[in-house]
Amino acid sequence: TAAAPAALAQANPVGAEGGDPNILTLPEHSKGLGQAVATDGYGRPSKYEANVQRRPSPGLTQTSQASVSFAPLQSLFGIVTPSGLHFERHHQGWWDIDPSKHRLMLNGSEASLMKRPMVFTMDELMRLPSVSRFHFIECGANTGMEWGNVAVPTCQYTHGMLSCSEFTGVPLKLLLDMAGVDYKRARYVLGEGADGSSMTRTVPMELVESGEVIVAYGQNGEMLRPENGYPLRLVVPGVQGVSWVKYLRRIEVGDQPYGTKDEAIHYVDLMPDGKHRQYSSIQECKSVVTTPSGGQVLLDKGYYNVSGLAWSGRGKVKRVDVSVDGGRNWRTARLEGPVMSKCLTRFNIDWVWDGKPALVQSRAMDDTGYVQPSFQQLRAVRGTRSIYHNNAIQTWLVQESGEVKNVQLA
Amino acid sequence: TAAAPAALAQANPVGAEGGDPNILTLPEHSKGLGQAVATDGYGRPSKYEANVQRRPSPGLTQTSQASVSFAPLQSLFGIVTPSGLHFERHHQGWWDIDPSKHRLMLNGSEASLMKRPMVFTMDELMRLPSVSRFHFIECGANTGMEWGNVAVPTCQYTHGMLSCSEFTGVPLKLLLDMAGVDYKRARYVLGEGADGSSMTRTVPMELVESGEVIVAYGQNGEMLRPENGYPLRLVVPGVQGVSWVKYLRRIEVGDQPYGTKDEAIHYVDLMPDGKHRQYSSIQECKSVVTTPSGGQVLLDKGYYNVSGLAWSGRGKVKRVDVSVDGGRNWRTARLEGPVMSKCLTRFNIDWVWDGKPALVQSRAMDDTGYVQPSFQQLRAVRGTRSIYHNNAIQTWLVQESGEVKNVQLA
Amino acid sequence: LGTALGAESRYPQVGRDATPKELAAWDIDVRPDFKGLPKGQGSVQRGMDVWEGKCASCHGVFGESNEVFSPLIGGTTKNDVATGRVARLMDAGFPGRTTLMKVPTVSTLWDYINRAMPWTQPKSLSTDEVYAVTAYLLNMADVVPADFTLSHDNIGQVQARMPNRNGMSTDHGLWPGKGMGNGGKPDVKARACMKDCVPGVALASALPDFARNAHGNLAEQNRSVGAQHGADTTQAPRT
Amino acid sequence: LGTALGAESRYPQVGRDATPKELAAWDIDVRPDFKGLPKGQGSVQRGMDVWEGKCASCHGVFGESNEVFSPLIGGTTKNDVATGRVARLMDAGFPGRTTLMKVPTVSTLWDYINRAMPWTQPKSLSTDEVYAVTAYLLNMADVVPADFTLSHDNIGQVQARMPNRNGMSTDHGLWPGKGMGNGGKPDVKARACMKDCVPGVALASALPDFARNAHGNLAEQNRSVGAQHGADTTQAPRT
Ligand code: HEC
Ligand code: HEC
Ligand SMILES: [Ca+2]
Ligand SMILES: [Ca+2]
Ligand SMILES: [Ca+2]
Ligand SMILES: [Ca+2]
Ligand SMILES: [Ca+2]
Ligand SMILES: [Ca+2]
Ligand SMILES: [Co+2]
Ligand SMILES: [Co+2]
Repeated sequence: TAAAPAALAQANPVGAEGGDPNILTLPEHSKGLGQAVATDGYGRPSKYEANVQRRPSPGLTQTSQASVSFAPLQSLFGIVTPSGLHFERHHQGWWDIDPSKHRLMLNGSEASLMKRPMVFTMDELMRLPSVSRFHFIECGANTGMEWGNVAVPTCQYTHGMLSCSEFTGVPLKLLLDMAGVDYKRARYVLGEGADGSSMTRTVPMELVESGEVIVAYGQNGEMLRPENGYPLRLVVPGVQGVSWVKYLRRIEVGDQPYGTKDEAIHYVDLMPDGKHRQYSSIQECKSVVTTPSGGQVLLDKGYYNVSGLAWSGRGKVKRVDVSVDGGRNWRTARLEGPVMSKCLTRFNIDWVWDGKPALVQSRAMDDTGYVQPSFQQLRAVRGTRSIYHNNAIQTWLVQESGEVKNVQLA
Repeated sequence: TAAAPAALAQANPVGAEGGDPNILTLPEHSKGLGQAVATDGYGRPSKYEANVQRRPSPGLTQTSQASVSFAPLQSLFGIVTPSGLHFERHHQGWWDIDPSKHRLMLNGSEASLMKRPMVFTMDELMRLPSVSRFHFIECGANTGMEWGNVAVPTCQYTHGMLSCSEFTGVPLKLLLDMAGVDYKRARYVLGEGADGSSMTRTVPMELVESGEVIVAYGQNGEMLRPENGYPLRLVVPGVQGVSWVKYLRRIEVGDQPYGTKDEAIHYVDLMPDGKHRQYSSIQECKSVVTTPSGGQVLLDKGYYNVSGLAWSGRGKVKRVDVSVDGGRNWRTARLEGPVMSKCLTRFNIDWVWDGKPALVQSRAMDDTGYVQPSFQQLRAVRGTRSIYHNNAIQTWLVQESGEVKNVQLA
Repeated sequence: LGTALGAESRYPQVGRDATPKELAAWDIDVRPDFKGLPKGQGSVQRGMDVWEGKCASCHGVFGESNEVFSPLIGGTTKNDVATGRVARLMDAGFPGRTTLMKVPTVSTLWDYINRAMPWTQPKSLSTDEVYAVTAYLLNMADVVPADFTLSHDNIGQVQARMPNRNGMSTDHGLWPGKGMGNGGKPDVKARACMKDCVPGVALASALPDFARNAHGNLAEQNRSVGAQHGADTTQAPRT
Repeated sequence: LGTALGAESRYPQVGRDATPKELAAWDIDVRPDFKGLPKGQGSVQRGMDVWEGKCASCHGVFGESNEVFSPLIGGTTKNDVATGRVARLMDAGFPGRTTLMKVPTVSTLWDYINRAMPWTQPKSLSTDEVYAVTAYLLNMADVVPADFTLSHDNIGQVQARMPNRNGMSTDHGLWPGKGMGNGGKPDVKARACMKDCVPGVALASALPDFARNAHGNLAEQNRSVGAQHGADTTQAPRT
């Protein structure tokens, strides 16, 4: 399915005839009649974009239904992730569920915590007040392979468990209000999926009360994709992806956290003292340069727009600095608007490459004042066995040959 | 390709067994193993979404390569239009152009207006500083069938030549700076496409100087779709779609407007005095309720979230008011953020339907203070033959049967 | 983006000069003042051959066809040629508008035929063929006589006979620049009344029931779940 | 969204009460305090049958397999059962971590097996089978003896023997609520130095050249145009 490797010569030659043949000889499309409207009632990317795919990382998991595919960050623009390229993380495979048969149930861990346990159809949920908001989703294990040392070649594999969409749905708070929740005692919320794993995760009531947690059916203008939880998923802004329960079938409120498989066996972060941090949920401020990045080749000296993504699970990105000398000196990048809370922010900065080796890094800061740490700073506190929540500064080595390599600095 | 008509009963019955069989009998997907990651390296919507398609309007054009397909606004959420559903307008068909052979040329209508006519490859354009911005694009002829009277049944056909994306590319100003333009004399910019029609349109230098006009390659995170101008199109925020030249091959600067076919024969607005307005470009402030909307059926009384889209080619949407009694009384809707300049804004407002006939309208206001007019107000100035720039308030009649009809008021 | 360096030197190694041959290949636009018009000529007679060989199949022998597109010719009079205003545009009852009724500038015809016609083989005409077939169209519209030869020399005089040459206005608020128009002032002014804004409400126009299925079954044009579903327009309206 | 009306009455005709039968069908979660745990029991012996019939093919006869997933059993000691801390987690050199090394709460095992296992037929086990197979797993990990029968009555005592029951901490800043954690205070603190921030720079780790094609040809994982292209990793690095 992938296109043939591209010719590497990046050039703009005049040609022997006194001009580029691509200009002097008019192309077929300038001299003919093209295709009709609605050739595709639902369109696809150009055939020349076949290289832009989400991909699993070879050998990362033993099965393909409890696995991951990574978004091709190196080829994306702006902040919206095309839904067809959204990263995937399934625990028991994905399904295409008939939405007319899907139900959402609300209940309390005991009767006194919710006056009125309820059942909703999709039709009913879609009648309720909706909000539409842009948020990133990042797997807690994103960049998890790189805790100890460099493991994978491109930013697709280092950072590609990251995507960003406009989500539409009903604030969970509104549903809980309808059901009459005892907010004094019910401080924990359980989301449960309808797939085989019936994924469960505990979410703090504080986040729900903030209005940020959404019971979402819309993603980037259309319904959620099946791989992302069609027809209903929980959106928990700022929190690792595993909490964004897909195929959402049930919400329970309770007075204690639930210690689910993915809060007691996985998504627990092993610290140097041998203890695991449990219920570590927030994705802290992080960034990565996506162009140039690992596995790419600069074919010429000269001007390059260095571009990348920054985000924070605690709020808005406030500033991004970029270094091309391995962190010795930094310049502040331009942020593309809108800068939104718990959302990707695209940054850009000028760079003229002189052909010598360069070490490209980005460092993000959020509006709480938190600064993205280096690997050293992160490891000094958390060691190298955590798997989750690796938000260290990424380094790309641009070699004299132009080839860009994933490296870590001493 | 379309799914069978949906069963009309919107209901949430308990069932004879003391529960909904969709709950009591666990579905297959709760009891089995689903599909693998990267089953699709580039995913598609659910099979249950097959009804959500862009569509031509029967009988509107005589050929399908000089035609239109309309975005299904009635089924969209938020503000981002999925690229596969983006409306299409072609004059000589669409093409999937090899980007490695595509070139952009800059020149002056005379040598003195540009110091250095230039040629760029796509590789080169993508090295330059880029910006990413959300903007709507609306065809100047959107709602054009409705100038005289109601003509089409749904908001897909009344308002569906409207889409909104995050565009990424190089500000045209930056390219013109590189080429050394004489901004004193060169006050007009011609964009030219590479397709058969080699579409040309005149853009004012003021808009280019504002930095808003973009030579774009990115749309919603990926490359433009072939139907939308892959690999390069001009983005002219606030201006009718025909100026957003697709398959962009050339930019010329000049000291006079160009009087192109689509500025002298089409996209000219016939006024009551028999004169045509030429170079009418701005899309004025407008809005439409998309849910509920024409061709839909409300199956129950009770609560509904009335939702729709508002936009202005002059800046930001400031307020949207909604009436359910044909414009007698209005309430101000909630605007979903971010509210961006020359971008769609989603609005929502509560409504409890009592089962009686209702006339649903929305009225947008932009930050220049301009208020979207009624049909009467618009026709009083422009008559009914303009075709273009119909931004009148849309009325949907909710009948007692629940069926929603496109109507115009006296 | 905000440095003080000249733009030419700020982006080294990106882009190159266009060559004269390249400019000649792509800079084909022709403006209303005829800047860009290549030298050449073509008679009405030759234009008829071009037309009948390459155009008439779509546009009709007299440019009257609306099979693949709206008619090119029709609706203009000798008097329009004299006044430069197409009278029928002032008659709201006149159905349809042909190309010649609208187009104010002959350059537009020349440029568009040169770049885009014949529809399935754009840019296949020679310069002289474009002159000729333009002449033929203008002859069908009574703008030039049957023995006329259109050329770069006389096209300015032909412009002075275009039926709708005085039919355009830029006196409006929809041009987002200073060079033309009224500077952006809207022509239609509404105000945002909130309470008791209109005395009564009556329908002026509604989609007739017989047309409810004319755009296909709307049940199939809405998703299968949602606050509302699509109406089954293969059936009579619910009552 | 901001009216004073009670939420229950603000959205008429939307949603309905869940029935007791419906709640019973879906409310299956079991919490660390065993809220939600249905009554029942299962012996290690019976658990062995369930395991060998329905689990061992994937997880291995002793829960040691890493063919379809990482091992469930291994790495825990009798001493861990006594202390509630898995000693090997303190040894950075110990490879891998089994399920039993990590899981602090027996409810988690019960709940997860009940909702999700066997992987291809989740929710097919009876309540007693879940008790039994959980007992069998715990026996393999030396948490319960071979003649043990796990039940709702004694599961609390089993919890007091979980090898890693004291191995968890919520003393961190990553819980976005007040009930647990340190209230959101970050553990890692960096500052945004701008000039001469580090004395020298040296590589600590880089992808070895032999692994450059391990993720496939990167030329095929970048688009064919762009500021940079993908490296052809089927070839040796350019020099
Ligand atoms: C295969 C069909 C076909 C042929 C052959 C063809 N045309 Fe066209 N022509 C069209 C269509 C379709 C359009 C409308 C294109 C659009 O919507 O942009 C058009 C548009 C035009 C217009 C612009 C009319 C307007 O109002 O926009 C002119 C002028 C024209 N053609 C002249 C010619 C001439 C001269 C030739 C022959 C040299 C020719 N055509 C051959 C199909 C054809
Ligand atoms: C067809 C293969 C298969 C069978 C049969 C199977 N499992 Fe599993 N099991 C898996 C996979 C794969 C996972 C990991 C799922 C994930 O990633 O979420 C898993 C996970 C588990 C876990 C959680 C381990 C962890 O560390 O997260 C337990 C406990 C478990 N299985 C027990 C059982 C029991 C008990 C049975 C039989 C009743 C069983 N399994 C049958 C494949 C299987
Ligand atoms: Ca429960
Ligand atoms: Ca995850
Ligand atoms: Ca020119
Ligand atoms: Ca258009
Ligand atoms: Ca170069
Ligand atoms: Ca109801
Ligand atoms: Co329904
Ligand atoms: Co290239």
